Amino acid sequence: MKIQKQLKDQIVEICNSFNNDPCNLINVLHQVQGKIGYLPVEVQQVIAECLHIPASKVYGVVTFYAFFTMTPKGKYAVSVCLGTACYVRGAEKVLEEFERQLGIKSGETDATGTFSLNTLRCVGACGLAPVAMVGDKVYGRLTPADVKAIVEEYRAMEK
Amino acid sequence: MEKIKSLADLKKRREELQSNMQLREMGDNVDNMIQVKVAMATCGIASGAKQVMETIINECNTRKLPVVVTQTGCMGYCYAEPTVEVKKPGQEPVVFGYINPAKATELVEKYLVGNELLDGIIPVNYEKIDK
Amino acid sequence: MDKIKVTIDNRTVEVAKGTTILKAAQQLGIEIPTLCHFELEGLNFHNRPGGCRICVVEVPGRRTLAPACVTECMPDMVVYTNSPRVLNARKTVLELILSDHPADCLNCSKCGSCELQDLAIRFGVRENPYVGGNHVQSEYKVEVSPSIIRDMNKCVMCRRCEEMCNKVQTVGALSAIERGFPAVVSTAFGNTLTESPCVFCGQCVAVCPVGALTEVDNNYQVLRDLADPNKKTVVQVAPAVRVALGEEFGMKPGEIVTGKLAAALKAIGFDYVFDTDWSADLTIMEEGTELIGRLKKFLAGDKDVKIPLMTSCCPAWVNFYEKHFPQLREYPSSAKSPQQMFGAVAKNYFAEKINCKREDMVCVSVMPCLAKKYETGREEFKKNGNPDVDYSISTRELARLIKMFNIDFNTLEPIEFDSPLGESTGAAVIFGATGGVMEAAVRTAYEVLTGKTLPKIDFEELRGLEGVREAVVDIDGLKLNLAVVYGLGNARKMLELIEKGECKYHAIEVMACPGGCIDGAGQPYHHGDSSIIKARWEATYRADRELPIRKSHENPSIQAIYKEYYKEPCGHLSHEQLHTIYFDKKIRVDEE
Amino acid sequence: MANYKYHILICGGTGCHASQSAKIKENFEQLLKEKNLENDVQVIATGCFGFCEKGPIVKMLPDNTFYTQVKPEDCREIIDEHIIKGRKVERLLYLDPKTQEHKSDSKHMGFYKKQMRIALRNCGFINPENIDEYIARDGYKALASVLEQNDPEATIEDIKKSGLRGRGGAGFPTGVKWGLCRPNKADQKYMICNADEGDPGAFMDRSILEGDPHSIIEAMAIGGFCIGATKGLIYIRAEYPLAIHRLQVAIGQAREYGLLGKNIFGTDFDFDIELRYGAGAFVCGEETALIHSMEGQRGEPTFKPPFPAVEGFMKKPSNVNNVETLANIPVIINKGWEWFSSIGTEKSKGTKVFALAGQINNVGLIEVPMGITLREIIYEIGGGIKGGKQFKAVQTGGPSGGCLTEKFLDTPIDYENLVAAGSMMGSGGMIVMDETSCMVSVAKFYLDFTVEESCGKCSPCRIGNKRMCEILDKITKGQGTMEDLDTLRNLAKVIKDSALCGLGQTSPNPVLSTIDNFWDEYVAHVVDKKCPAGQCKALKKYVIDPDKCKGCTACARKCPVGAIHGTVKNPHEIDQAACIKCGTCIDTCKFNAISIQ
Repeated sequence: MKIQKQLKDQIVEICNSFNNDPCNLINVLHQVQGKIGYLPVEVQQVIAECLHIPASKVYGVVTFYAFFTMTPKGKYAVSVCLGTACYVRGAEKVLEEFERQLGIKSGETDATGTFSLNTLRCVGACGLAPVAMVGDKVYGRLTPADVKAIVEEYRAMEK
Repeated sequence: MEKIKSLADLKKRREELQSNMQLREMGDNVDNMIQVKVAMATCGIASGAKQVMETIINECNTRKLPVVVTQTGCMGYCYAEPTVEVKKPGQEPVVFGYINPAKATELVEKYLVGNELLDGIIPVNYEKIDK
Repeated sequence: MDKIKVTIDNRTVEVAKGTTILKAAQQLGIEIPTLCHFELEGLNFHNRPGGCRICVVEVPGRRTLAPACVTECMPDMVVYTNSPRVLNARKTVLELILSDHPADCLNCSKCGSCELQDLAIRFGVRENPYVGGNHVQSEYKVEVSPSIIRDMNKCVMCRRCEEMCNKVQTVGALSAIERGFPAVVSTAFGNTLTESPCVFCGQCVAVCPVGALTEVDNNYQVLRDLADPNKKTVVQVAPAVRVALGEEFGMKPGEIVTGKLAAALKAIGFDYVFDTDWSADLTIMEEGTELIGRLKKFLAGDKDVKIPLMTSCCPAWVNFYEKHFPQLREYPSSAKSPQQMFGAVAKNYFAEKINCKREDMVCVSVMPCLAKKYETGREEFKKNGNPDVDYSISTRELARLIKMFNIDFNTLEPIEFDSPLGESTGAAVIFGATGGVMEAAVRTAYEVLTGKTLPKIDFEELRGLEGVREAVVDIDGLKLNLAVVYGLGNARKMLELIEKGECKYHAIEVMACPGGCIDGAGQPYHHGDSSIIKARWEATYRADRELPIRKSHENPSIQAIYKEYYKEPCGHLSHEQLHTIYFDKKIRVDEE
Repeated sequence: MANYKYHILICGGTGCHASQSAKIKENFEQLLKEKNLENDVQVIATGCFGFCEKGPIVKMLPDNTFYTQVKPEDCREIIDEHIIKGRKVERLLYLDPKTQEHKSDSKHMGFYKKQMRIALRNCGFINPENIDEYIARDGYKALASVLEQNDPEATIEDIKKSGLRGRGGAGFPTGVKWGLCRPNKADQKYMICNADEGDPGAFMDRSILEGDPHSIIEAMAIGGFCIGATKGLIYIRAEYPLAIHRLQVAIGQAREYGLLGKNIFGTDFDFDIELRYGAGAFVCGEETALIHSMEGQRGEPTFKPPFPAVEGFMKKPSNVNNVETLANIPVIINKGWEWFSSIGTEKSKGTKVFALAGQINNVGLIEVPMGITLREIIYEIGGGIKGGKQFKAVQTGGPSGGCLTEKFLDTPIDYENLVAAGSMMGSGGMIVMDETSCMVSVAKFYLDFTVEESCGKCSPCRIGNKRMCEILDKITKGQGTMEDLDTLRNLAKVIKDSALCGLGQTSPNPVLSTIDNFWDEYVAHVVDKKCPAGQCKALKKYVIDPDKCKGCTACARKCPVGAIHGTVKNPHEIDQAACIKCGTCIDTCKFNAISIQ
């Protein structure tokens, strides 16, 4: 297993800021993922070493929580809310349309790393249901017909 | 900021802070409060409506009166500016003309507190203040 | 202690406060079925996740059923263990567990000793509404490591292995991963056990209720070589095997079956049936000499000498310090384990003696251990790719081999091991129990150091079943601080003391498994019955008492081989053949 | 200090934030500056007003004018008309759907009329990032008086007498919980706030944290004092960045004022608060799982006892309360337990916040007194069913709750009644469904959620819920049998009876309640192979009526899978094997020629 020194130093620094206390594993994982976008194997191994816990435990925690991911997200992370309010207002169809427009299934990232698609449970904008997010931007009161335009908006930015 | 060290400290601090919040607290209960509207169109401002409004707000604050003071556009009584409309809960609104800061204080003292009418009432058919 | 009354299935019993419903029921002879629950009393292993829900019972007044294994009795509690509500829930839960478990009992290596199978038999699950159709089963890759097979498709998430690996052994190779239906116990990142911090102690296998964790079966390789007329087959049997094998043939735990064991191996067709006890005596000579050497330097004020000396017989323990504390790997003795000493002697000295080419000799060991399988494959124990020990089979595998050969073990006439590598002493037998290696070493060291005969041969102070024991042994005025630990968690504590420079001991014996090799991962499954381990332990010391020679250095065949071949313990040739070096195998991330 | 004549309150809750409320605030500020009014008018971002359906909300004070669905470009008109000319901007006022009248005062709106805001008292009223505004609203007075009284047992007694029960789900009496923790001796105890709102459709905790973070800090300090804890921990969803930010600001301010830290109010009581982040696991709402998660472990529940009050965070006595529960504490102390216990029903006191969503006109966050009926909530507050459709069911309690029908509409809402009806209070999600909702699919939706969120520790939940979900899937595909329904019912009962934690034990509720209340719908799927609501894809067929089809080809061009064939001006046909039942054609057809069978 190999890791770039600079990255390792960053992780070590984050762990240090939490006193290398294993109790803070989840807070550490949040910060590290916030910094590099995902939690690859070697990163988890370094965290395990810093916090003096087995790597299996780190892996067990990373795979337990939906928030943590071991694969990098796309440049534009599309999240479709599947909370109940959105569900009863047709979020599933919106999700299907995103899948069709992006050519990937929920949980996947496209080959170029441009888009990734995910579902989430309630962003709390139930008044706007159904809701999807691209990065931090919220799109509300969506119908499947709106999806294409949203995707095109980002595709255009890429060109 | 200095630390708050006791209940008395907190109370003192609260009182200092409350005046600003009072404006919002009133909004919660607008129907049961005296509503004062100061006409603040160009003609009103030119004849000192701004000072009138300040005075009313200050007077009400010092007396801790439950009064909502807002501004409004031209009421059409340009000849009598500054004009002030007062509506007490359950009563028809009354419009007073030729109000200056001194008269404003009097208005608060006499009409708002004491329900005693002042000179300068403009007789009109009033619509509801909050239609 | 406070006593409380509980009524279970209309019968009342008085139990101590804090007793679980499960234990209280046991006092009444009511056997509530369990699956995840596992305890080794006195060995400090408790697994009570309350996860499988097989043991649920009805407590009137409670909204839901209560898991008997974790619910403590309350004063005047009323419990029903067999009400219709309970039986329906239990059967349904069992059906659910079975619905996510392959129905391949016939070719599962756990067949016959599987706790889930026992439950299925007990509840007579014939039709399962949750199998077939669109009902899916978990799918995981099967891993075959040098010692252990992990088939997580069979995992029932009892978490015993995880608890053992983390809490008892502090190895940390295993953890539950994922959540919900895909949740399973795994290594970090799904790596192989070899790539993980696993030390192959196999205690996960020892506690697994089903066939998710089993040993690699080497029986068919042994059979192939037995059938090859060009091969000379040599077998060695570890000390702990003889006090446990009988269990596989219906004997009560603690039966000593040494003679029958030798006879069975002969009947199977091994050309030479030898005894690892012999090489255990050899180990004492080597390791004891090394200890004396280090002690002398230490007492002379040598600051560089590594004290304490730690034993190195246990291959899981060797893996442990190589993978977890490589920086301290100079503390353990450089002496090979008895299995590997035997292999080295067999393939060098003995092969030469019987005029057999190394390649034509097949050396098989019967071990209570799964780490021994890994040990046989170590590169440093091979010559031109040919290993000193070809295969290591477990006590369980041997039992299967015996059955396969239609041997009625119970009526076998006992015989002696073959000579010359079959003679041994009581000091070697006790290698099988925690504290045994230390006691054997002290017996020899005392007499070698002082030149006097031991006044009392039994060192009771080194015996016991507590995980950490310490004793001061007076060797004619020289007070030796000794420690005996089992369980790698306890070993870790010792290593941490050494690391901090706070270790006061001169020598430490370490065994990875609870109670030593008698509870090794290759032994017959005890299914949580710690009285079995106790019985094996007692038998070990009984076997010692019953032997005419009880000190390794008095073993005539050992004396002979030094005279004839090795010349002296820790001499040049023994360093070449009987000692080894350790490696840094820590799993770490390197900087690019 | 400026003597403001007007306050403009702008909702800064997540929902309104998502529709550009920050930009609105910015515009107001800039316009006021332009017009030299910045000393007359104060612009404040507040927490959630609750009426998310009509967001972004802007409220003008002192005259209490409530503007809805405000866009950034509306700001100029509001300033020009409302502030300067004193005229209300009619088009932005709330339009009563029944009377078609504009309502300017929120109190007169159906949505607010029946509400009673205790937990949400400051949401939409104060600037959550300004401790002074909280103090001006009696903030920290409760803490001060509790500390002055210096009799934690008496305070616990008051909370007990108030009848406050846990708002996170099960409704355990809060005072009793504190009382159980207090006597346990330890060198360290913890007061924990559960802010890991996981119910997919409930956001009251987030709104309170965003709108009134100090109330939680104050309540935690009070709780800490009562149970003997000097450390407070807030376990908050990482998906709530705004709430996290507001909490951090509030904690910083409280420390600055000496309301957190050492010797609070000059007494020897020390208390401070740290944040711990959740990471997307519904089960972490269960207190033992939450504690394990805070310890850096997998969030798996453990058997109780030991209860957290005895062995909690780091094995120390701990007390876990939910956000909404805590928000009630300062008010109870300030106004007295008698006042609080006068609200609500016999066993359920005070108010409850619900996140009202689904096929209803007024989606939003509401706070109502216990004992109110579902009918009042749905028809008066919620403004009835969207699009004039027929009410079918209301789901309460999230994935742990059940679907209630028409016959429960007049049942007074409290903990016991909801459980008796086969649902539960839960954290307060309330999803209204109309005739187009298929109840089998709804049950499956919740089961999908539970399957995804099950921790996997106990077999009934790990395997049982998966099996239930598979059976439901079969039924929605028209492959179910009547035996499947029996199996489903038995399985649901066993899981309820034997799962390890509250999540598992309540996970079958959506299935049980729909089987009980919508048995016919299940039978229709199984026997008739029909989905009465027309939701189940596998059971519906799109067909083109050849008489109505004009052959315009619009549908064929829009069909994403090319399943529609035909020539121009001739009736088209749908290839059923290729059709993915997306419904695009039906939306496209201008001639109503396509229908679902």
